[in-house]
Amino acid sequence: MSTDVNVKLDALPGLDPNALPLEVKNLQVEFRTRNGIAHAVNGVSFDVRAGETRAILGESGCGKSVTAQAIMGILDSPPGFITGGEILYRGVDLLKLPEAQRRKVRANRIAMIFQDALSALNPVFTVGFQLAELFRKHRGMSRQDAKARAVELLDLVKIPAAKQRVNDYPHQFSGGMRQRVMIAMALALDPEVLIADEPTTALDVTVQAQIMALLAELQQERNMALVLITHDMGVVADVADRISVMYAGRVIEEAGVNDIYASPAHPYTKGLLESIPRLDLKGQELSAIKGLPPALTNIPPGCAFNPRCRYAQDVCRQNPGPPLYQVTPSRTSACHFWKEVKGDE
Amino acid sequence: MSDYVLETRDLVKHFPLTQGIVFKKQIGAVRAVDGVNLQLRRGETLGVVGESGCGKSTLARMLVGLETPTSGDLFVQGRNMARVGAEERRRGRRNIQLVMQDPYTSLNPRMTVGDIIGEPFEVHPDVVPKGQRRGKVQELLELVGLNPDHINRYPHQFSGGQRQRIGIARALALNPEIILCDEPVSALDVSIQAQVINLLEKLQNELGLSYIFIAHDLSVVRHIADRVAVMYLGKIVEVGTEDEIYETPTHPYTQALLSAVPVPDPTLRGQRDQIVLTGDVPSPANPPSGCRFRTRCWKAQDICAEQEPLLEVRDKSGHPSACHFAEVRDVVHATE
Amino acid sequence: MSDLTSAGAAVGGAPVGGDGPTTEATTGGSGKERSASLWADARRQLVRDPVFVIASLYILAVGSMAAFPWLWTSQDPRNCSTDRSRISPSWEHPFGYDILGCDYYSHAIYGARPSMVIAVMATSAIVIVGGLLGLLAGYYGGWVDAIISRIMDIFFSLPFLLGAIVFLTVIKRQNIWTITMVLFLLAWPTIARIIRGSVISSKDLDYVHAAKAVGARNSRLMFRHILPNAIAPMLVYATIVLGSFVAAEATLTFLGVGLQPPAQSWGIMISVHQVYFLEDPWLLLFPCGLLIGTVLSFILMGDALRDALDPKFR
Amino acid sequence: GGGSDNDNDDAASTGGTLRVYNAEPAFLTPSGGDDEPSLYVIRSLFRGLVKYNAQTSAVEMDLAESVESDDQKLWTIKIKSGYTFDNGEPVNADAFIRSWNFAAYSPNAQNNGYFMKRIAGIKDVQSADPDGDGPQKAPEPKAKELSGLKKVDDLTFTVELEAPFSGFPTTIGYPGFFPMAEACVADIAACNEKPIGNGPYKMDGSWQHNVAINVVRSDTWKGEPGKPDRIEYRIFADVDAGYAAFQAGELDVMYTVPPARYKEAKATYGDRMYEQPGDSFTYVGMPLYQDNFKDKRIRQALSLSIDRQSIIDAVFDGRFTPATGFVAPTFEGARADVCKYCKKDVEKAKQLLAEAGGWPAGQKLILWANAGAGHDQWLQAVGDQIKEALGIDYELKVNLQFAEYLETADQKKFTGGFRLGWGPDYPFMETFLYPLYGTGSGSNNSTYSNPEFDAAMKEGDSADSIQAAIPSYQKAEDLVGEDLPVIPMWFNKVGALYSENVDQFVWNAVSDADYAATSLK
Amino acid sequence: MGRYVIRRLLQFIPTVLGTMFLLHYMTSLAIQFSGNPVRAIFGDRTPPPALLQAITERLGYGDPCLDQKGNPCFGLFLDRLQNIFFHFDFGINLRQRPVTELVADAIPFTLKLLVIAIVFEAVVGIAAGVLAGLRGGSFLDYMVKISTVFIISVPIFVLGVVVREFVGVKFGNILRGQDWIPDLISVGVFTPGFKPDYPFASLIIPGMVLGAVSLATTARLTRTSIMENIRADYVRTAKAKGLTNKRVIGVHTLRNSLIPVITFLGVDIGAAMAGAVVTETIFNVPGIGRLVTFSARTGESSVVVGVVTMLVLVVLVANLLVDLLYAVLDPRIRYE
Ligand SMILES: Nc1ncnc2c1ncn2[C@@H]1O[C@H](COP(=O)(O)OP(=O)(O)OP(=O)(O)O)[C@@H](O)[C@H]1O
Ligand SMILES: Nc1ncnc2c1ncn2[C@@H]1O[C@H](COP(=O)(O)OP(=O)(O)OP(=O)(O)O)[C@@H](O)[C@H]1O
Ligand SMILES: [Mg+2]
Ligand SMILES: [Mg+2]
Repeated sequence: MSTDVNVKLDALPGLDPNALPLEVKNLQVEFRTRNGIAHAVNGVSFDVRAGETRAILGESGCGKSVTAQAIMGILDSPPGFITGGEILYRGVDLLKLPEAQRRKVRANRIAMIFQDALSALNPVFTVGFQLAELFRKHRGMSRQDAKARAVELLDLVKIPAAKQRVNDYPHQFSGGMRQRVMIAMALALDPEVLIADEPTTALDVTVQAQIMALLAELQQERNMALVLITHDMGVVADVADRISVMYAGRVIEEAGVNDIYASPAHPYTKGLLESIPRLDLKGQELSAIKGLPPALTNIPPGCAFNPRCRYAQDVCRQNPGPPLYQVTPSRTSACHFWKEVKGDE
Repeated sequence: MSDYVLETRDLVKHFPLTQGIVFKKQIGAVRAVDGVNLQLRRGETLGVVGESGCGKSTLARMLVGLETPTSGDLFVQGRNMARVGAEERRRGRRNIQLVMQDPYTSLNPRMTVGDIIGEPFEVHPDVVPKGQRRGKVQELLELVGLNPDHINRYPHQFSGGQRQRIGIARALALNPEIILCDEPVSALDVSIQAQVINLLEKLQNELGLSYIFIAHDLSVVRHIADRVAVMYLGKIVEVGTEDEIYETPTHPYTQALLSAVPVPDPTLRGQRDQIVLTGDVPSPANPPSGCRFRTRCWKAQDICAEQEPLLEVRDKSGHPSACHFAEVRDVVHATE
Repeated sequence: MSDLTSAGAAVGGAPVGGDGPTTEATTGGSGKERSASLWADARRQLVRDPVFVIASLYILAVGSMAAFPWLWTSQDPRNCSTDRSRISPSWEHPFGYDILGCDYYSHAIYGARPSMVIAVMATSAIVIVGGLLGLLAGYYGGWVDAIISRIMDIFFSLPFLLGAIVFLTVIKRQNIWTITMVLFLLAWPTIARIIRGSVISSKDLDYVHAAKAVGARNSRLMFRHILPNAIAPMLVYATIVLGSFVAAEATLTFLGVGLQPPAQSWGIMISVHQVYFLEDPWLLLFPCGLLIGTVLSFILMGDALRDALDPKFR
Repeated sequence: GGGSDNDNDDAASTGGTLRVYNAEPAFLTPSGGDDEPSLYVIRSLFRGLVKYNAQTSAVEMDLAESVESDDQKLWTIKIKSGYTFDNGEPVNADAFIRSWNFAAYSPNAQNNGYFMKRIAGIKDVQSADPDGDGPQKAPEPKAKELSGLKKVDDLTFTVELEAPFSGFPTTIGYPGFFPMAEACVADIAACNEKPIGNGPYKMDGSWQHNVAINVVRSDTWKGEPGKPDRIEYRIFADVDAGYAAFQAGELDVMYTVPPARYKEAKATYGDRMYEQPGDSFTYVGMPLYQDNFKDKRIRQALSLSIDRQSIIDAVFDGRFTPATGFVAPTFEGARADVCKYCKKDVEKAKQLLAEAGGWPAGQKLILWANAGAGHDQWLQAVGDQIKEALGIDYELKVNLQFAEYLETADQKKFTGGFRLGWGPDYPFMETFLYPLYGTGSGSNNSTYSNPEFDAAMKEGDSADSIQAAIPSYQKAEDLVGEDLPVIPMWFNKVGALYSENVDQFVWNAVSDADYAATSLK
Repeated sequence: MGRYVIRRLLQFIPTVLGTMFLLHYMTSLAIQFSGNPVRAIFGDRTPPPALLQAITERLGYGDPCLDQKGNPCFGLFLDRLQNIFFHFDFGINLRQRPVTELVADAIPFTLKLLVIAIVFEAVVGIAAGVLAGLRGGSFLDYMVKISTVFIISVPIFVLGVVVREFVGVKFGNILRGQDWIPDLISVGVFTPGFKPDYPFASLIIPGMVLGAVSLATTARLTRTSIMENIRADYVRTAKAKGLTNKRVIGVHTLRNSLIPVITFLGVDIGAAMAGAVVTETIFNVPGIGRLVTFSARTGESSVVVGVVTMLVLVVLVANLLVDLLYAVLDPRIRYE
């Protein structure tokens, strides 16, 4: 469908069609603010295969969105700076590409859905304009053709009466529809990787179910790699294949979905799972993680989780923090005591 | 008089839609709350769930007296607050207090924690004599698990969960019997959310409070509530004990809602009977005739458009449901 | 340095000080907790901001000229002789002499008072009256708002200088008081609008509802919850207005409807001598410099204040 | 460098376009225009019975063949034949009678009705105020026409005055006495926008208000033709703006120099700045109706403490001539040092003040001026000097707008010295004396009244000729010089600038810059 | 939309009437207290009372209420309204010219000046603001800030005179000495004042001086607005769409950022009109500002009332247009 651009992209130096669609290695991002340097991402690594869903889990402020923005290359800079690591798209390090080529990768190869669809859509342009823009700028289509494609896309994401709605403004859509427009926009150029940054956090459960179902359907259809960023343990359990759990800018556990839920190998993951209200524990106190996440400008030495951790020992307070222990061949945990944590189960 | 600490009868709130240049005339109304009957017993927690925009907050605001009902009655400990004057209503607010959804916006950024929690005492000077107020505030701080030394701090120096505790302390200041929580944890992270829920439960045990707990997170409601009311477009469509609602929901909307809740257990993936609704919530200014859910309901028939189903017990499940075709459908498999 | 801190306190003190109990609570509480309100933070940031410090030092200097001119000069600005007309600056007479042979430096010092008094009084008046009306209109809405808004419209739609010319020609007694009054009359609607806008947007904030829910009365809601949070934009605007009023005083004199000689003000100095700026430029440069410095200082203070008060810029 | 770079290659051959500075005129009709900007335009569009010699200021016949009288009361005027208005109407006796009647008839509300005041029958064409203070609507005047104007034949008419006046021939050179066409009087508003003149120039297009008035040489004019082909009056609201335009080479003649730029202009333009003593008189009037000012020694003392030259140097860059008399030095009959008290002499001043019993202790000398015209500045200097010389503290009252100020003058409500000025209506000594100091005269704001003065004036008025009248007027001036009902300050100096394009610039002491006689290179 | 316009137009009525009455009362008071403006025509010469009265009556200052100090002259006001609204007759000035004609003469100049000023202010101000906003905290940002603030603090008449002397005269003369520079530039643009031969070119510099005052505010407003929007989520979306930087800024950021700027420019029309008073005097532009100043000084109440009323109408209409433009720029705003 988009041969001309594919030709250009194939010209990316070192592009290897057999390499993973996305691989992040030891990514580091910091924000240089007046109050000091905030280390928002401190060595995040993960990868995702075609057709697979990789979930990135973690509470608010742990650096999930920043990671996504770094991958897309849309970090606010200043104050944000990528200080290390690699972001590989099919073997090509995006961080080393010139801006013009990098731009071509966006939307064409790696696309993104944002957390809050209302603020992520430009309020002063029609939905149709914002969709058609992609075809006009990336595919050089005429206005009419692009508009026709926009309608097709709206149809694809199941917006009723797409032909009429294409000329509406974002505020005239309901929350769920806006999120569907976002999805349409992300899928427009048929990317290989889709990063969905909390696509349903702002939505009701019934609408969330609609959106997740839609995403799953489209992913399957196109064999896309999906990076799903969320803090909702329920959603992750429903759709993810593999999970990376983040804490204070770091991936602290990585595993297949069943492993994590069955036997978390990091105390933080464990704490998260335990603080979900559960029926069998009704009437009892929830087991909450005590304390607060650290400020990113002032991450405690050693394991960032140590002040809140019930397994913490002196070793946890020593720099450098725990390495990623290989729990099983397909699973890692950044806890000195992963065995205890897991064995506790 | 009933044994309910709080009871509403056909409580209605319509926000008028007006039109006109000089003389405005009403051309319609947003039926935010449209005939709600609720009962709250002493020491009980009533959960209210429903989609965004279904009127939960409006209901809450009416219950605490921030909004005057368009019609209907509202009894707080037997006194009909919908029929009293403004001054008495102001005073009557003592008995029923509100914890708001967003801990970031519900605290005045320019007041110290002490001033925020102490404000109720200044408004109702008879509750605590002037000299003892400060001590009382510190007591409250301690009660909600905050450091009493932080009395002079400002809200922005606290985290979300701590702020929510400040909100709770403010609500407790006047020794109310009822506390109304309007989505008190939805702005919080999972790990913090648990802390706040624990606190609320602890206070209920210690002080014998009655809660109305509004939320859209059904698992939280299930954890904390004794009874649950499900709202849809300004109406209660199903009400029952927590078990009745979760185990034997009879209203299609409740069923859809429950089935949509993601269960944090990957092993159940694909086994659940997930109902994905089509279409959006209709506008409360122009609700569908008859049953309001019929536009999204897979069971809808002609009668649903003609006749509004009453909230009554229809089948063996034994709890009221506002559906002509109410029947039990098991959508949630317990996690155990 | 101590002066500065108190200057910062004067600016920041308005809302917090108005909150009475805050200070009481601070003194009564455990001493080790440093209070860290928005205002206290702002103050701390302002004291560290060199632009703000320089600007407020300048304003302090000008303020003291206005309040205690005799501290700055021992000359009598009214002691003139045409024999000394337009003598250039020298050591004893740093600004030289003006046309009538009066000491220009002392004229400049004594001229600070009317300029500052007019600006400060007019600004306070618009802040108080405009603020109050804006608050009422915004809070109560309905017909209160309708009436206040219409009156606002009337004054607002009068172009500023034109209005001032008409009013002042009519009043024709052009002294400090009438000029203050005219500036006030024509400028209050802007502040009222600002306040009205921020009141409308803040009266539905959660914390206002929260206060209402514990039973607070209207006056409490207005003055304790809504106003302090609406006051920041007003304060910032007020500093800018203050500066523009200093300049307006000069412009009115230029147009012949402001203060007139033999009164002394910077405006008079500028407008009388502007025609000499090619021959004896210092006659224009000195008063202009003072005036520009003052206006600049006020605006920069307002800027710094806004940045300090806006958490986004932190 | 100033405006020295305007190219004017073709100007010399054609007579060229003369671009002159002007302010917005009030009216362009002879009956209406009485302000300087109006007069400048009117004088090029219209011509009257007489004109003034540029060098000597003497009266010369223009449209009139002769203006004669035996008793100085009944004047016979003969008009040269062959002159017409631009629209072809003849300029005859009717044209003058029509114009003068129109101006005098009060319902027409023409400003120059004022100048008809000497003609017999003036009372009857102006409605009397029924109750003396104006509110009711004024009744129709008794007559429509002045009884003193009689047509003898087409080119002859007689003018009867209310009282003998030897200076009458000098007065009729004033534009208020210029003729008007019938078509003009019939639609005065249209005529004001595009006057129908009878002079060397005619309108080119209509009056572009506040922008420009353009006139071109008229082909119907029979007299000596104007030198420039075309005169463009550029209108400025602000003299500084005009000066800037002159500097930028956009003007050829600037008939005035902004006070503050005088020095600079003189340095820049050197001999292209035309300077000459002027005839506008500035004085500080003394309210003789106030007790403090009744004693003439006090007035003399005040006058003696003022150093006029120093004020002129400081405030006006020396652009004025200190007044030592009461009549403009350019006028026939004017003498220096008529006023013995007009030179600073502090000793004498103190002595006179002491003789008069001193100034009442604790009282301030109040000095009045109208607002917004810059008078406050020199008045302040005057106050400073009096304060220094006599120790009398002063206070300025300078906040009245001109209208109210004049009403205060009319109602004799000044409480101290008041600044006023006087410009002559015609080049005849009388204009500086009777209107200001004659008993009951309109502009006698001091309420000076001296029978001897009045008698001397009457004697001059009925003298046989203009020259014969002068000694009597000089006698009257001496009386004023002793009594000092006003403290003379200064006479202006005219300063005009002209550009390099101008070949010869002509200035007429009476009618100011003469554009028609100014030639371009 | 139509309804909104009608409602706004109806709201004009009290505003305009109020303004007119205010002006009427002020000018009546002026006559009552400062005397008959006609007297000033004659200057030092005392006119015969009959003549004075005749002219006074002709000019409409003969109403007896003008002799009673403090009288609001309602009768006169009603007459005025009648004349204005039924006959479009605003009276005449001291020189016996109809006010409508005066305004008709003057308004084209002022409008031209305003257009130049607003365009200058918008183009340069927005450009400077965008540059400063994109590089917040940079040297450029600092320069823009300092220069704009400096312009605000110089009184406009000083600025005007300085520009006239140095740009119009001094610099202009240098240009005029150069043959290769076209007249339009050397004589037309760089002129010390308005010139009828170059009706547009000669207004450019005065217009820029007029626009300079608000230029600073425009730039600052744009800067803030850009800085806010550049961080907005939808800008991030635009970047994520792989659009060029130019398009991200020029299309997706600018339009949103301009909304507050446009509002300001609308309000500024009134201010610019006021500023024209000074600018027109200095640059000899025969516009409205000069007319009003002059009339106010000479006490020509009919002119003041008439002209200022018309100006107020212009300001109101301009504001209305801006509001409508606002709706075009921002589709979220709907006027009903
Ligand atoms: N533009 C920025 N300037 C300064 N700090 C920033 C900026 N953007 C993000 N941060 C910081 O980086 C950290 C990580 O933010 P991020 O948005 O990635 O969190 P998140 O995991 O996506 O949280 P959420 O679940 O709330 O979306 C936060 O502490 C935040 O304060
Ligand atoms: N003041 C008001 N004027 C007009 N309509 C209102 C007003 N307040 C609420 N509404 C409308 O009433 C309906 C119910 O609103 P409400 O805030 O009670 O919903 P909610 O159930 O609390 O939703 P959420 O979960 O999003 O908080 C909504 O459609 C809302 O638009
Ligand atoms: Mg995020
Ligand atoms: Mg709500």
